[in-house]
Amino acid sequence: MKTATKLEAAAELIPEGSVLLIGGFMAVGTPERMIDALVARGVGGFTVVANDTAMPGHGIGKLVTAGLVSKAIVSHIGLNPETQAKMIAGEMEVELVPQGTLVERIRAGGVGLGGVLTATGLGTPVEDGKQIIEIDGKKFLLEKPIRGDFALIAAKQADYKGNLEYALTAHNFNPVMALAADTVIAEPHVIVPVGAIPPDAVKTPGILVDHLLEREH
Amino acid sequence: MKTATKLEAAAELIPEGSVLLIGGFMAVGTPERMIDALVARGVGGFTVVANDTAMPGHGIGKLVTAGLVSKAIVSHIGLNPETQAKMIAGEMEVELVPQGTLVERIRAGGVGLGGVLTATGLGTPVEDGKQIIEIDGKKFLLEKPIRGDFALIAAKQADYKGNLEYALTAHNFNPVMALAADTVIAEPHVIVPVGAIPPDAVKTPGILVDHLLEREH
Amino acid sequence: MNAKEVIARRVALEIEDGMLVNLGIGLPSMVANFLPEDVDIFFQAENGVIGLGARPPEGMEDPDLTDAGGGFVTAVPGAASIDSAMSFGLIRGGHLDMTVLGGLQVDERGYLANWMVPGKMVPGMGGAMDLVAGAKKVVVAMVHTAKGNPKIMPECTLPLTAARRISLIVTEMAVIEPTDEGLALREVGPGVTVEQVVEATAAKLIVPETVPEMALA
Amino acid sequence: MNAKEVIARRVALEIEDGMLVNLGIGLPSMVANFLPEDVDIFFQAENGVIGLGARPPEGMEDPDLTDAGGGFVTAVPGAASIDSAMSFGLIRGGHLDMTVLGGLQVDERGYLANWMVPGKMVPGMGGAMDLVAGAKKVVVAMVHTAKGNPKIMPECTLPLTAARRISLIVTEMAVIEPTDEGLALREVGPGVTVEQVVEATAAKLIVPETVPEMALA
Repeated sequence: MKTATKLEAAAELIPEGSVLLIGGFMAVGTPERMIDALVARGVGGFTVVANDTAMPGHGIGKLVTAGLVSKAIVSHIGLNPETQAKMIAGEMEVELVPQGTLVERIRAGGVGLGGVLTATGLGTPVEDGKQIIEIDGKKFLLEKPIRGDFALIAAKQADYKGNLEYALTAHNFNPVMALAADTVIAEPHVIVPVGAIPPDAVKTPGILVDHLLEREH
Repeated sequence: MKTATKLEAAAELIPEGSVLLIGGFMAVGTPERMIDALVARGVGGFTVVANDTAMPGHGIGKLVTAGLVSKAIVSHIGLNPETQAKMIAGEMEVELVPQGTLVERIRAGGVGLGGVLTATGLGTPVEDGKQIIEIDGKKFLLEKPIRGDFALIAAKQADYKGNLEYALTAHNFNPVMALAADTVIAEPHVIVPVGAIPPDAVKTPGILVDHLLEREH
Repeated sequence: MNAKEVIARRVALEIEDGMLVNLGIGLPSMVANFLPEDVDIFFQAENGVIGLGARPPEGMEDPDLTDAGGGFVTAVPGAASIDSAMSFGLIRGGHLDMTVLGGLQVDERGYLANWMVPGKMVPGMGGAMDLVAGAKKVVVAMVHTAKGNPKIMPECTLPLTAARRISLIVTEMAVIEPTDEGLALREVGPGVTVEQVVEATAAKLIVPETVPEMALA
Repeated sequence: MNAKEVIARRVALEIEDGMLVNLGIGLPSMVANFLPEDVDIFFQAENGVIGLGARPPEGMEDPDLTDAGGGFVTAVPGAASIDSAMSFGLIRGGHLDMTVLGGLQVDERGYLANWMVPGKMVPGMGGAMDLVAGAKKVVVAMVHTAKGNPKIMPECTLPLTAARRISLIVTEMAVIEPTDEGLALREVGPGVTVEQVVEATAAKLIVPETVPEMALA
């Protein structure tokens, strides 16, 4: 059984310089209340691992605007001119990773695999500095696992055990990130009693979730 | 929209010597009607990739008894003395693979990864003849992807588009195997109209399913 | 009819019954407007839905259901929600029949560059590298020239998206197929002459004796 | 109290509040009968459920809900269904707090052999190699000797399950902890002397001045 964590208390858990895995795709399926609490607290120096940095004023874009992100490991920054400007100004480091490779690297970190072998990125700047492994005559890039100190997860619904359900395109990186961090903080829209989510509907087992944010007021 | 395939017609699709991925764990979540149809037809020489060979009279055990399995790539044969006897008599080849490695090798085959890097099996007979890759000072076995000519999938429920749901411990290898074969044949307990399975409940998208077995009579 | 509509209508003819298709944001997404009535296809958005539908009615928008560009969409009956690992598993694993992407440059090898202009614009590759590396058929939909400068080059000067030959280039001036021998001119745009295409193309084109005018959906 | 009950009762004391625990089939599964009332734990069965419960009432058995041995079970409120990829992702990824397995041999390095006797019995490793390689705490629960022959050896003569040191050996005669220095005798069984343990053990034991008798749940 989990106790609901207050927003401010959840933000306090996260030290300066932490590596944060943050769910969401262009701010869809992103834990917005958690991000607002981090912006309100003002501690930063974070390495953010996410699909993208969203848009200014939305999701991870708010962390970028507040200057709390030192490094972003993402697949796309095209809709956030602030990220691009900070990157060019040298205020923020950006590591671009192909989206499919990014999610597999996080999964590898979460499920205890040593790396990812993918053909994506071969013959492009993505292969620079990486090991290429030949398997039965085909070449693959060896991409390394990614783990976070914290995963910040947005969910449609949680039960008191922390079991999570996701909605439509708000799944995206959330279920995979919930596997790959030392501490997992989940922000559900709704919290329901144990038994209200049937076993077959659970996408993230509650044993992976360390903190459940209290209900929205 | 898919048309329901008759049992005999489905069995006829499968040529002698095919590589079959068959869902199930000790005959739970195994496509029993499909297996019965293969036994009735009597064409064999199959390489079966599955968690186990179940027990005589159940699931894959029926294929073994009928002498239709030339090779089994499985994690466990402990509950099927016939498999053990045939293996010792040289009538059937058995390749034992750790269960977690087996499911990841099938997943790699299904999602286009070049292999699996796992610490499981290091320092045991499982590592014999395999490449060991060192990543940041840690050693991992390179295990190769597995694909099938056919995947035989058991599901709780399908809609007319082939979207699949699974029940409780009858998930096991089914969702992963549905990704990793040239032709996927699904055997649902129940078939419901399009829209009766909500998008968030679908575990195997219908676009992966080539043939849907007709309802049980 | 403007250039983009010509391109979208021509690309629409490439879509066959039963396909799973990914349309990039921008111009490629226009293709969905010109499909034949009788095809039973699914659109995939890489952010997580199979069965992407049109824009929802006013007031029915769901913040948890968008396309990869963040725009509100619907899901068709029989749709399936997928997370990013499944989404790119389908893409990289060869389950996606066709992807339509925009392009900055394509060259005589059939290689595409579409994710950055060094020192100028670095949106990131998003899912493009996985799509080009993994989709069964890769169609590049783009206007033929950029401010009068050719985009179809002897060799891409911009960083590649993948070192894999794409399937087809569709512009308002031409349909061009990369082959073992080079770029083959297959069709010209409405009212466009072969000479005009050759003039607007920096790459060498293989021009057959007769080049038909493109049909449009 | 027979040997197996002593072992199960002693192992039960290793289980702490909040743990996710995997019990092997046979003797290890008996541990579930001796848990303290007030612990909030989940049992995982590697075939696909978190929150394994007791045997169902007569007539309530569900063929789609079994343990890894194929026996009918229930699922507790708050249970989650998982497929084999997720199941072993949790195991290999370090999310499983404790596993209890049977053993054929354990040696002075703390290495376990439990999956085959060459030329005699080849059940296969099933999930054991992943469990021993991945679980945070690995407890081997076994009777101290096999037909009078020691099972705790200087070096395993049977094929290893993993080249990773297990956490604890619990037999009816002793609790033994593998350490950097070797096998440390921590407790003796009810009415068993240190001399008897040393006699029944082929491996060298590190014996402290006082060895307490084991407590039992």
